[in-house]
Amino acid sequence: MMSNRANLILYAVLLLAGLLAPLVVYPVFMMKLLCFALFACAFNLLLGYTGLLSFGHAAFFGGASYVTGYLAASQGWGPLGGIVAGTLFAAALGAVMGWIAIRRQGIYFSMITLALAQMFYFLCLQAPFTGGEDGLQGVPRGQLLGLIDLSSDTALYYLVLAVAVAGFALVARVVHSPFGQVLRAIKDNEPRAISLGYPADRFKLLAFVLSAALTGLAGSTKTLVLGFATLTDVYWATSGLVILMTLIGGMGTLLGPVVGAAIIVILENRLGNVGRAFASLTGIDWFNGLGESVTIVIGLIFVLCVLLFRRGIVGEILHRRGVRTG
Amino acid sequence: MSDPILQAEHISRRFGDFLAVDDVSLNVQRGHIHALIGPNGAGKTTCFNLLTKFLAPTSGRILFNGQDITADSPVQVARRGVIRSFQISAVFPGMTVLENVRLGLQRGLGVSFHFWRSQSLLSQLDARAMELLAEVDLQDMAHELTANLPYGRKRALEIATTLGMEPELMLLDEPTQGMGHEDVGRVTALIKKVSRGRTILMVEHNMNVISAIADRITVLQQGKVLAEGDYAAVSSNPEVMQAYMGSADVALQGAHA
Amino acid sequence: MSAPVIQLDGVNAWYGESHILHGVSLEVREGEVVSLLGRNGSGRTSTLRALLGLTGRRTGSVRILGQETIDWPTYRIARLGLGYCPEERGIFASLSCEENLMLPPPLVGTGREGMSVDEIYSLFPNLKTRRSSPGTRLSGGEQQMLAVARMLRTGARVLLLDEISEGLAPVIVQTLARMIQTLRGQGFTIVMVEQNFHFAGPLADRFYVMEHGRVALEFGQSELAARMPQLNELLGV
Amino acid sequence: QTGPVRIGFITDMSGVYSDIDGQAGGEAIKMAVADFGGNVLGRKIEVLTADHQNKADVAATKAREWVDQQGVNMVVGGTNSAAALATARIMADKKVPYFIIGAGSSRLTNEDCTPYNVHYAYDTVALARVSAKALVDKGDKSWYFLTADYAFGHSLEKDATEIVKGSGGTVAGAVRHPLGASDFSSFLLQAQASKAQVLGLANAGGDFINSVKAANEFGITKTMKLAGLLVFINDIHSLGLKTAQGLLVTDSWYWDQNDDTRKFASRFIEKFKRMPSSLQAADYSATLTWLKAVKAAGTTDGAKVMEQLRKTPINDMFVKNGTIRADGRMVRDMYLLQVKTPAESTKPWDYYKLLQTVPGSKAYTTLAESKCSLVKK
Amino acid sequence: MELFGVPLVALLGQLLLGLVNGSFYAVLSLGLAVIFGLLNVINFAHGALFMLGAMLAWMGANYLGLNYWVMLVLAPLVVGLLGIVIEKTMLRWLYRLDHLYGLLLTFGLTLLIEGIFRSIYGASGQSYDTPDLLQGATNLGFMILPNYRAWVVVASLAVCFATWFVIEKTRLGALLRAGTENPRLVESFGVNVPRMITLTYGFGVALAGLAGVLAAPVMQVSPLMGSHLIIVVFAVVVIGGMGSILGAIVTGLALGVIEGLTRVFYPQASSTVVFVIMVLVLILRPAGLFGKEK
Ligand SMILES: Nc1ncnc2c1ncn2[C@@H]1O[C@H](COP(=O)(O)OP(=O)(O)OP(=O)(O)O)[C@@H](O)[C@H]1O
Ligand SMILES: Nc1ncnc2c1ncn2[C@@H]1O[C@H](COP(=O)(O)OP(=O)(O)OP(=O)(O)O)[C@@H](O)[C@H]1O
Ligand SMILES: [Mg+2]
Ligand SMILES: [Mg+2]
Repeated sequence: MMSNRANLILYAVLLLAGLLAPLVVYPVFMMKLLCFALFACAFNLLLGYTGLLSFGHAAFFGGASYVTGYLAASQGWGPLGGIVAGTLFAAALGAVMGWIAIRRQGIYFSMITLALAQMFYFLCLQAPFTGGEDGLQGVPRGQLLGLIDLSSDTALYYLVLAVAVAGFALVARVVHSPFGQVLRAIKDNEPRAISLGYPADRFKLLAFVLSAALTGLAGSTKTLVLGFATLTDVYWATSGLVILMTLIGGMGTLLGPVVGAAIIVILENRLGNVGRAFASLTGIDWFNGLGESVTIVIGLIFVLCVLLFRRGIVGEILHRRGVRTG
Repeated sequence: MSDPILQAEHISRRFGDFLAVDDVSLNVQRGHIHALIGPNGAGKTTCFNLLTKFLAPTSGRILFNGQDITADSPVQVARRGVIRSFQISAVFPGMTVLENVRLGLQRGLGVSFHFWRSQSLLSQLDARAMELLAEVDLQDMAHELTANLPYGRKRALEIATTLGMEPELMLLDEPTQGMGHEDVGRVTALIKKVSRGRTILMVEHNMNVISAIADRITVLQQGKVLAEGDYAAVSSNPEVMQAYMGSADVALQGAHA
Repeated sequence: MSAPVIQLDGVNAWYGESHILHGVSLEVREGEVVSLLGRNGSGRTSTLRALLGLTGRRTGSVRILGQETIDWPTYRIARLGLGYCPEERGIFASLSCEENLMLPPPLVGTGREGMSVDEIYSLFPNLKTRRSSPGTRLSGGEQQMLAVARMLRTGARVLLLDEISEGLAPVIVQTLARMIQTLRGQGFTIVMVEQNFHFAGPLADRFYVMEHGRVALEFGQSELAARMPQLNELLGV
Repeated sequence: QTGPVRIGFITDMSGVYSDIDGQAGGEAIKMAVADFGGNVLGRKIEVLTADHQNKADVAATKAREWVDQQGVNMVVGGTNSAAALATARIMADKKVPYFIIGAGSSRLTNEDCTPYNVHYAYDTVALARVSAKALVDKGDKSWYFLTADYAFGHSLEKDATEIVKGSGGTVAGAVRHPLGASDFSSFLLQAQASKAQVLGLANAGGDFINSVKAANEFGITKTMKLAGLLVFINDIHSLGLKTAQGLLVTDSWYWDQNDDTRKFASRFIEKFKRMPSSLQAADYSATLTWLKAVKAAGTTDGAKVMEQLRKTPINDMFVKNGTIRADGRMVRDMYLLQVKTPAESTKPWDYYKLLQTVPGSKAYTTLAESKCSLVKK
Repeated sequence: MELFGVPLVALLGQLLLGLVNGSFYAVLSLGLAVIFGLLNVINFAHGALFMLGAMLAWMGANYLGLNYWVMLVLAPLVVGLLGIVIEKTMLRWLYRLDHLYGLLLTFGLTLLIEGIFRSIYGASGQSYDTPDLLQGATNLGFMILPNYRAWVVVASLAVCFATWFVIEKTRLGALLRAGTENPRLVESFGVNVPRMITLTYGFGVALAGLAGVLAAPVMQVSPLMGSHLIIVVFAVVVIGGMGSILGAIVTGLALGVIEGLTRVFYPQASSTVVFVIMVLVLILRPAGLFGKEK
């Protein structure tokens, strides 16, 4: 394991960077990034540490953002209330989906989560309050505890940062908890774990619910930041995206998902510029079109990651340092 | 005076048209090392699976300490203190040897669902874990990754883990299978040692092991109980020799001298 | 002196990163029964697997019937007439006992006929009674028998048997011993990995004792008595 | 101040709407800039484009960033109403004119109207009303709807139904199909059973196309008139005349109306090997209109330019005497078109014949009806 | 005569239509099952390759003037070949790893393939005409059934049965099933397993390609036509349980019919009904209707 001091220093540096970021980076963008980072971490808790590949996390992300959005926009709830409610909703949804999906293992689990999420997508599509393809618009940021006005980007930024850090800390703790140990054991050899008296399914379910809840937290926060919730959040492509984030960053590593999220979000927003840059560098005109072929690029990265770069960036670094990843 | 810890009453298990275990009644005395022997396919492993509820008996009932556990789930059975090992080794390859044993002990703390606590509170178990490892001579491999152990050592680790559960009743399915000879000796001694204050039900093909430590032996054949008694009685039983040991000359030598 | 069927020369083998065999050299001649002895983890199974190219990576020279096979794919090596009976038995769950038995395609051009199904069933009556039940529903021992029987059908002339006496009831072990005698009589070449020295001892013409992925000792049946002390200290028999 | 004047264009360039607007829309804007001379108020004109991949969050963050960091002076919003609605709020905050082309949601000029919205090309209400009105007037009184089962489909159906009933027609019923249904035959059989004269297709894109195909296959086109409530020429193109013939559609622009339109079309087609959709034409026109206003107002200041825009009628190849209302609606004539038979079609992309021109006043929600807070009543 | 206010004859018609969709589900889930069997890969790209099949049919007609019947043979071959390339160059390297990687890779491929076609042919897609031979419709009395749809049902059933027979009833099939469990061992019997795997994947995706061609005249040929379908097919596979070939086929057809009926009685639910059934099955019989308990 990496020495704890090294760890602490690293995290301290990162935290500092987070605190200073708005000075250099565009705050709204930064907030969005944080939300997705949290999303990815929550997802990784399941994939990286429990070995369950969920293809339906969009349901929790989007579900929570709709709930928060609805309560804040039409029911006049405050930001905190909204976020809490959204998170709880996601947890509940997670409990139900998990309860059903955990009946099957491995790839089946993935397919089931995918199918359930798709079902949820259709429900959202048809439900009146989501506004269908118009999305749920005009979610007010409101006042934090009636004191701090969140309409200021900076104020909101630090709230989001706090939320993200808290979420990240929780994931880190879960991984290194007695519970985490049992998860590892189950991932390794389920029948043995059972014969030692551990009800594997209940452990998986709890892990699933935790992951769902944190995902919800991310979703709710995002809605607050951007002021709306749309169908994209519940669409299966979003589930795919978060998988990619975790993959690029390195599954089963704590920081991997954060890095992955950063890369993907930047890519989504900047691909055009990247392409133009390439074009001017290489003089190959095709790159100019890059901005218009995000799916291709994402797909390509996906394939490359799976084939050549399975440890992901952070995983690779740790590996180079001869460190065993989770 | 008889004090049965585990009673199986007329349990049967059929697979499709095939009766793997056919109306077996078993009476395991507290404190005994009770061996279950029989030709391949006699139904030994299946019996284990029934007694630990990894399989549901088609008929019959099972009593543990007088309580009916026929309806329990494997986890419940385990929690009552009936711990089994498997015919094929069962360890957590991705964890270190120490972690393997510790995981067995961890349940005792009752914190396994505490995802908000630090795992450092498990280190209180390390001492006990090392003891257990010492018992099977794994102490100096404590921090190895289990995957890198040869087969025999994995079996030993499995037993150590099982012991950690402080089981009232241990079921060992061919604990010495695939072990080097010095391992066999060591494990036999180990079983004898841990049998104090415990009851052990084991499947074993190695006659030396059985003759050395078994207090009572039940011979299964084609799912039925063929004979029961102590080693002398059983090994001199002509039916048993016929069915199991083939001919007298190997009776005492067995498969694994 | 008959021609060598298998010649390993300085064979190294790896599983992933871990280096398992360190320059194993051995030779098996036509019609011989050779036994690999050694403690757990000494590399006997790996030797057989390396022979068939089933280990991760392998280097050195593996000549079978005079052909260098070091960079051949497994299936080509097997087609030279090898029959492998793995340690973990390798019975297929999705196939019935009989389908398992019939699975391996007969090896052509090995110059010998495989055993007929009837012969096999008479050798292992259990298999006959359980013929139609799924492979892995067989008991540990039944699976072992099936694994051996399966090889005898294909007409392989070189048998690689890994711990076939493992987990078998004495009566069956005796049957197997007799079977191996017969097979030797029929001119099979047999390499057997054995934990159970008392099984292998009387059967083998020559012995290789392995330790830490190397051949530590080689001797013939005749020297057996003389070698006992050395064996005791190598194997702790 | 100096420095270039910047126009931002954000739309779906990789997703389902990329044909009807997409990259080509961006090019149309650049054409407009070129035609205008490349600079205004002595400042160079720059065009920024971005693909929002139908993700409102990407659209919103991008637009916000453009204004904050690149000082973009006007944004043309492409397809996807979620993206448009999200962006509209930001534009309003930043006081930057926002020309909405691709998005059809009438919320943009009602509940969600802002002083900086210009809903330039069309909206779902207009489309529904024009088809309904024109057809009922022509005597096709009994209707049945095939409706995409979500907000968008529902509102199309609702708007059309009101008009049908309002002008003395009847609605026999409606069947709702899920978005992206693979097979429409079962829904269509139900429609056929209704024996209505017109089948109103309250869906769009792939759903619309697949419904029409199935309708042909099951011979429904023989017994009912099909009226597409949201159809673009690209849809007709990919359906092919053989399948699409006789279909009734409403649009705000068609390339083969007069010399101006044909001129624009010919320039466009040599760039993209396909005819411009009404949206791409609108992109061009919107840019021109804004630039003219800037020139007239002598400033790029949002408020002032909006003022200028509201008081000058718009005239170019895209629109005749268009006016921008307080609620942001650009009011212009709409056209009821019928798809030609393969025989009638004489040249490539010769798809429509004009059945009727409906004046804007009849097509769009009137200010009286408008739910927009900016409209003084 | 009526049932819940729906004329019985209309109902018959709807049943038939359901069967048409059912055949697509059947062929697709069959392909998935075959591939999963030997490769332990859930081929997410199945939808994309289905689309590719349809696209090829269209391209064949537009660029090479090849008619439907030629493409009905050619397109699956091409798709199959592509599959072989994919297996040899990519999937091959993942077998030793967790099966999830296979899913992830094919997911990536899906995005890639769809993205490419979208950037070339746009999103709204092309339309493909029904072959002249199958033009028109037959009046069955209770409904007008387009001849082409009848053909779809017949063709898919034939393909499904043939596949089932080979895998369950022949020795080749036995080898496939054995390879499914322990390819290395089967290889040690002298069987050229790598080739067997490659061909199986090729065959599985060829089935998807075939379904694509069959679908071309019925659905709009567009880059996204597959991705909508595939998730439903996944649900179908879960319901049937990947264990059995026959299961895949039967469930596919059955769900097609059920979906068809929901369209009549409760259209709102027709998009979710399959998923609802999946949930019920999972609760009552987790291994799936035809799945073997593990
Ligand atoms: N799940 C099952 N389905 C069908 N038959 C089974 C199943 N499990 C075991 N059997 C059959 O039941 C009989 C007893 O099996 P079991 O594994 O208990 O034998 P065993 O006594 O453990 O033999 P061994 O000493 O070889 O392990 C065997 O004939 C086996 O084929
Ligand atoms: N698949 C594998 N991956 C990594 N290491 C392995 C693998 N299989 C065996 N080993 C290691 O290789 C060494 C030799 O194993 P091998 O199975 O050849 O020993 P053996 O002589 O057959 O002993 P036994 O079969 O009795 O365990 C052991 O240390 C074992 O841990
Ligand atoms: Mg057994
Ligand atoms: Mg071995």
